Amino acid sequence: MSETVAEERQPELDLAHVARIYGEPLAQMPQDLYIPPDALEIMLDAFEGPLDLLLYLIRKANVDILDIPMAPLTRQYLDYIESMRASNLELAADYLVMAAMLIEIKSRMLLPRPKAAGDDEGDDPRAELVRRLMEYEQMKLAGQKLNAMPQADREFFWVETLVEKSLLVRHPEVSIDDLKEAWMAIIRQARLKKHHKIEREELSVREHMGIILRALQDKGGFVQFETLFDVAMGVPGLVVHFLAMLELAREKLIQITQTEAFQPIYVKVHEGGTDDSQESA
Amino acid sequence: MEPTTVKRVLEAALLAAREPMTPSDLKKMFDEELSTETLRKLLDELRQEWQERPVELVQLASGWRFRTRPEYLPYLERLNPEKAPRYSRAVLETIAIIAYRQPVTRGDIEDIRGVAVNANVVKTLEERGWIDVVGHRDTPGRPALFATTKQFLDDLGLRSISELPPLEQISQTLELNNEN
Amino acid sequence: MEPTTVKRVLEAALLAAREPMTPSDLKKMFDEELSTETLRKLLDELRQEWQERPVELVQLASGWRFRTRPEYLPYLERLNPEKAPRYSRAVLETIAIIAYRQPVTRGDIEDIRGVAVNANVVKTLEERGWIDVVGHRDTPGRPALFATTKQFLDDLGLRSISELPPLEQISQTLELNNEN
Repeated sequence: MSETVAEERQPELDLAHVARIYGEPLAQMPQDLYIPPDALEIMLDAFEGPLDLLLYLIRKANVDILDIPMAPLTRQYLDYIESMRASNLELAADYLVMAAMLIEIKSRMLLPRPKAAGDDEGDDPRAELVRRLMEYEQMKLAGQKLNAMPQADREFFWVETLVEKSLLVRHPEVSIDDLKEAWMAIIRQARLKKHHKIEREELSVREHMGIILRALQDKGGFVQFETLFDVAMGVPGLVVHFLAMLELAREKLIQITQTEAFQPIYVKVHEGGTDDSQESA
Repeated sequence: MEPTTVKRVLEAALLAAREPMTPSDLKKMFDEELSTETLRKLLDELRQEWQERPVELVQLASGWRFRTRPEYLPYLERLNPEKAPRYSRAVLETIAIIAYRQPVTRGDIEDIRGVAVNANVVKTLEERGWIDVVGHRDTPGRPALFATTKQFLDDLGLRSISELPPLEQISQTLELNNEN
Repeated sequence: MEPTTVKRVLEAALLAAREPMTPSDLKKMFDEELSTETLRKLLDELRQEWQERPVELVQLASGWRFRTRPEYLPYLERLNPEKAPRYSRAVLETIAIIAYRQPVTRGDIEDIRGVAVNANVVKTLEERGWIDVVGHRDTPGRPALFATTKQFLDDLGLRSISELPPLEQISQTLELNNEN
């Protein structure tokens, strides 16, 4: 309740401020209706429209909103309008519409009211005005409440840390089909150029050739024959591994040596190969 | 993946987010299916972990997002003093009417406020992304129906319209004079 | 003001910043003069505190900012997936040759493809960790012998090179295509 009162006072504070600027006793304005024209313009700005002005007059007079004394309210309102018009202030048509409505209500209240359906306030010519005033006031207060809530970029700010997308290394995807496709392209190309025969290869022998060379390098380029075999490879694996070793020897990539029969067999990178082993380590 | 790792990934994504993130956005980051309950639990844990920090994880109309706590405003506003948008009474009353009475036409707003609605007021709210046209009323002229957006709720830190402050019960008289 | 409070304010500002913040930006938030040394010390402390988090405080050319750690980027990527880049035909053919004919020298690759091998192609594949030098052929110039790595098998989801489609099958497919 106290909050409502404080908010309700706002136009009045504006008037007090005006009073200080122009040196006129504006604080009591709603009762004494003399308003200097300059102040009037500022005052008009302080109201959001005729409903706001009416509400101010009613609240200021401290009367029951459900039992508005229409005669004094209408007089006060018209006095305002009149002084505004007298000062040639540009007055929104809405103010005049409201004036007409007030006069209409006042005149209807002077007529005897038919008391048909009991004592309903539906018969009261003021009912519609009261409904509008109350709804407007409710929305006006709601607007003030919304304004008091913490708002993004005003009372709080969204957190947004930097995402440096360039730090993400994005590798192209390659599928087995891509490799197959690439091979087919190579073969097509080769056929166009010359009759290039690409013979059948045992893939795993080639793979094991790489494994042996890599193992040799890791071990300094010179190892005992047995250390290159791992029984975990299983019999087929060991056979392929052995074939790979023979192929490597045939291609002069490794040397297999044995000083004499039944002595350890050594495998080493082909002459001169050791000094480069660090390159890929 | 360890729940702690999942939580760190969620944290990274939420801290970097350019807008609130929905549960389904968040789930998208993981190979393994993340149940809604697990997600909810991890987000709650995250919120707990951030309790003592100057930013907080909040659930909004359009999802989850980190924001600075309002008590840090006095410092932060010195960085960009001109930034904070302050709205006129006309704008505030209009957004209140749209928020509490939606969907409404311009005519409805004018009826309640008793004055014509300035085109700039509607434009201001539309540009802020707080209201949009959700349809047209089937009356002559087919006037546009305005409603508030998720962004409006997000910007006020709300999850739904039902979390708006309750409307004031209008008292019949205000003891204004006694206060003076 | 407590140093801890100052630190929390700095943290809030840096987390919400849209741009890197300079020391003079950061100092602007406080009434009391904040010395450059104190600021530096507090920022270092903050960086320490964030060590275990998925976001790090970094000093960039234009100032300080919180940045998502690179290891979390793959997850964030899934929120807005970009199209994966493609390797050029040269790269694909080279890796295919190395895969099927390993170990091979650059000269072997050139013989098969009929064109010179660009150094960048080999570098791309080495940097990807897909090929390495397993030895040198004992011919003049002692050319390096390339073979595929375990990483290559892993990335293609193969257990061994023998799981690649056999060459004769490829040749047959080609024969069939030619007959048409």
